[in-house]
Amino acid sequence: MTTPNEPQPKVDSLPPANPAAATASAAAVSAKPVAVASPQPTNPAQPLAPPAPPPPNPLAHLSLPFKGVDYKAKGYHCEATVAPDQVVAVAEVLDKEGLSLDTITGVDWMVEGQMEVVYDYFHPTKTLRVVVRTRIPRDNPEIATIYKVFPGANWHERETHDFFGIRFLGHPNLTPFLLPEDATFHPLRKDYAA
Amino acid sequence: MDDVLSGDLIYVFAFCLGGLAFAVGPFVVVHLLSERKTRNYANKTDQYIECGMEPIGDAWIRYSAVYYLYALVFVAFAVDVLYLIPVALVYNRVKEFVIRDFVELVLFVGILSLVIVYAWKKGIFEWKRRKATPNS
Amino acid sequence: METPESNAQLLSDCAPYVKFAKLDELLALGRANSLWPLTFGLACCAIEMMAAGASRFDISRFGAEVFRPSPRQADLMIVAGTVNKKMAAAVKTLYDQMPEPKWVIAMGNCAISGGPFVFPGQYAVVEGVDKLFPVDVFIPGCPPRPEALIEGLLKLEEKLTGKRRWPTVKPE
Amino acid sequence: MITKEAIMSNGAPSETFTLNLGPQHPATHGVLRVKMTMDGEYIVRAEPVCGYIHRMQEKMGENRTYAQFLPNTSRIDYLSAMTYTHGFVGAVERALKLQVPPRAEYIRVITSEMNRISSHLVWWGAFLLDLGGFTPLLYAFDDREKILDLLESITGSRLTYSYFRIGGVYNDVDDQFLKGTREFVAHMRPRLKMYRSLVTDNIILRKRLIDIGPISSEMCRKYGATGPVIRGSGVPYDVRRVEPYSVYSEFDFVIPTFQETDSMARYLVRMEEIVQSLRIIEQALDKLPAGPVMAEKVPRVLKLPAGDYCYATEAARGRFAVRIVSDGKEIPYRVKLRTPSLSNLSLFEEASAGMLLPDALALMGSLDLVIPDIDR
Repeated sequence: MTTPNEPQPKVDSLPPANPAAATASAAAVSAKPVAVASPQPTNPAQPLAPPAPPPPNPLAHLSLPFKGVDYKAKGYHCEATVAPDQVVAVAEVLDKEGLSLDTITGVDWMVEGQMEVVYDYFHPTKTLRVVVRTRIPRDNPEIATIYKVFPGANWHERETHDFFGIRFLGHPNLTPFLLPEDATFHPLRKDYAA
Repeated sequence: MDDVLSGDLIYVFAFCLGGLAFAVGPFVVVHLLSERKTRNYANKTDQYIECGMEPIGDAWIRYSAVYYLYALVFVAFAVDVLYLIPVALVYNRVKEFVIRDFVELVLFVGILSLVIVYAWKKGIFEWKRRKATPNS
Repeated sequence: METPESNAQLLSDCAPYVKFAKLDELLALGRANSLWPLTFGLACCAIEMMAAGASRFDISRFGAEVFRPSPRQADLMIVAGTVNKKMAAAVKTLYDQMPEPKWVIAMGNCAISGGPFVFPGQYAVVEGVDKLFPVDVFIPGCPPRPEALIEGLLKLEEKLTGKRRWPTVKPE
Repeated sequence: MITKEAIMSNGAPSETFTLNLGPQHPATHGVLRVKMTMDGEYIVRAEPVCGYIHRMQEKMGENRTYAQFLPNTSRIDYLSAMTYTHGFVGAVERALKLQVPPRAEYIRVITSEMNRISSHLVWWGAFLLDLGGFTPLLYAFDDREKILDLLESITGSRLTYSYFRIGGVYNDVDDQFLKGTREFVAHMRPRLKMYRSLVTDNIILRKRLIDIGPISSEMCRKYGATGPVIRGSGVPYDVRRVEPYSVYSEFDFVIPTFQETDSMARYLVRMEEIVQSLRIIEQALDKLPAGPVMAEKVPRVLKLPAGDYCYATEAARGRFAVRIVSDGKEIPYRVKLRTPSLSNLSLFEEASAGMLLPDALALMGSLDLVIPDIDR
């Protein structure tokens, strides 16, 4: 098994992966993380039309690595791929921006040996949908909790812990949320056998 | 003891027996007609009802006094009604005492309803709790 | 002393005026016409159970509209929805707490066999309530229509009294 | 806010006891368990415990093709099943860049709005049941049966319709449905006036709901609550208006918003939403275009291009969003269902601290919870 922080050969059909897991310098939020700006996933079905102008980035004024996304194609307005240790900082910035937490999604990329945690934010008054992604190694998935910034994340994190075994450090009560109290299995991991 | 008195006594005694029968009767009938044992699969038959869950902790704890005061108001009016029953039997039986009976009744109920006024002022109906130290 | 023949003679004389029945039958008739279900709605079937209790389908025509929240006062448990493994202990507790005589109606495919949530690798659903305790009437459907719930009640009454009060509708 | 210390410092300290407002309880409308630490009638801490109806919808999303997962979408929140199917189908169409014919879009709007009205009617009946009145439930279900007859005539089922298909709708609406819908709209408006005089103007209801369970817009934002909960706190957030999907941008309707932030405001938001839904249905019926109801070349085996796609719809309880992560195969790699009831309930612990028990149940009723929506 290759060591998790050494980037795997990327299968091109996978979404823009960001191997910044362990190597990202724990610089302040504003420093650019080592993010490989992967090309926009062109849709092979379409003829190679002239690349459309990059969609506007509504969060350009923030110092975070946000990229505008075509809402018609994806369903959200901008996304950012950050290192795991900056997730709380990004959450604080978005909280000051007035966004609200939509949900926290775990995705198990077993082929790459990584777990992806996707934070969805929406704005109660403006038309704005923001996605923040991060990748954590699969064998000891740990990430800081954003419960202090968004209390609503409490249940989302417990549920993601239920399904994937991702430990959220600093979470007040990481007991099983949907599974029985004494459950130790994580059903949505790809290597979960019944 | 002439026979009139004993006649009445028998009547009262029969009445009490009837009351007792009404009280004990259902237990006997249920015991005869109901099934002998209850099927149970987690032998929780005699566990207290708590929405299907195991009751947590004990209910014999120190409650706030508001419940007790609420019960007192009820008792006050239960006694009140108790006295009104015999009154209802003899109410305006004698023609010329009609007004007197009515005034007495209103007076009696009026004095007793002061309990409600007192309880209302004390804030029992709002379930307020007596704060020994004013809440910060 | 009366001879057996004169007894039979006596019975047949007043047969048209007096109905003789064993006490059990009388009790069964009373129980069948006043089944008190336990409010035990789990999922989608609960809405159809509420619709059956409401104005159009109205199970109060069969004496079953009194939904008792407490198991001590209910004699019929309508399991309307999916029972999953975290809920199984509570369901068994409720069944135990119900006084005898008690009956169970498994309403909907989830209560009969786990329904649409049975697939290899499923970890949360109890496949069928009869794994927990005996079930008297199964009502298939996802969710079954309120008429199906009423048919289930009539089937249970038939099981109690042996007679069916409503003519069975023959599928033509 | 009454904290534990405040209670304890009350001279003769009365102990608290733990009460299970458990899975089987008439006020939880499903199998939600709330572990309540009580001091007499006051709640010190109410901690909802969920998972008693967890049915692995997301696990099933990972071993079913896109078309096979459709029946699941209408069993997550069976009271507004149309909008949930609309969310999943919309995400697949967005990924495939599939063009849905306009007639199908209009039919989707009509059926979604009728489903919203039937969901609000069930909420209204059940909420009044919580507060002690049984009659409104009978009125509400009587009207709801009319909607179910209409939806059943075109979809075939009363509650869990899998009526929307990827690329359009299952079958066309006949004019018997259209005539019935117009009659229903005409019938429902005077009924709403009767509901208002029967219940909304009832002093007992007002006493039970006004100033009960205030939820500030800041708390809504912190917990991600949406739908009538956030609209009752003064924020006009409605996915139909903020992220217009389908053909909602072509109708003019008002997003009812109330500033009072209490249970009465959430009650009035839903009653006003029924009126707005009737307006939308009427406009959609007038502008219903002719044409096919199914996109032409929908591939038999759907293979979404790799990547993740989101689609959000406005369900009766709030913002429902689907995220499909696909790795190019015909079975999705991950299906995430963001359901409104989970976020709406997550603020219950903070909102109900220090309240009386009956008021906390009125607050829970005003959140309009469907428990399989929380547990999925």
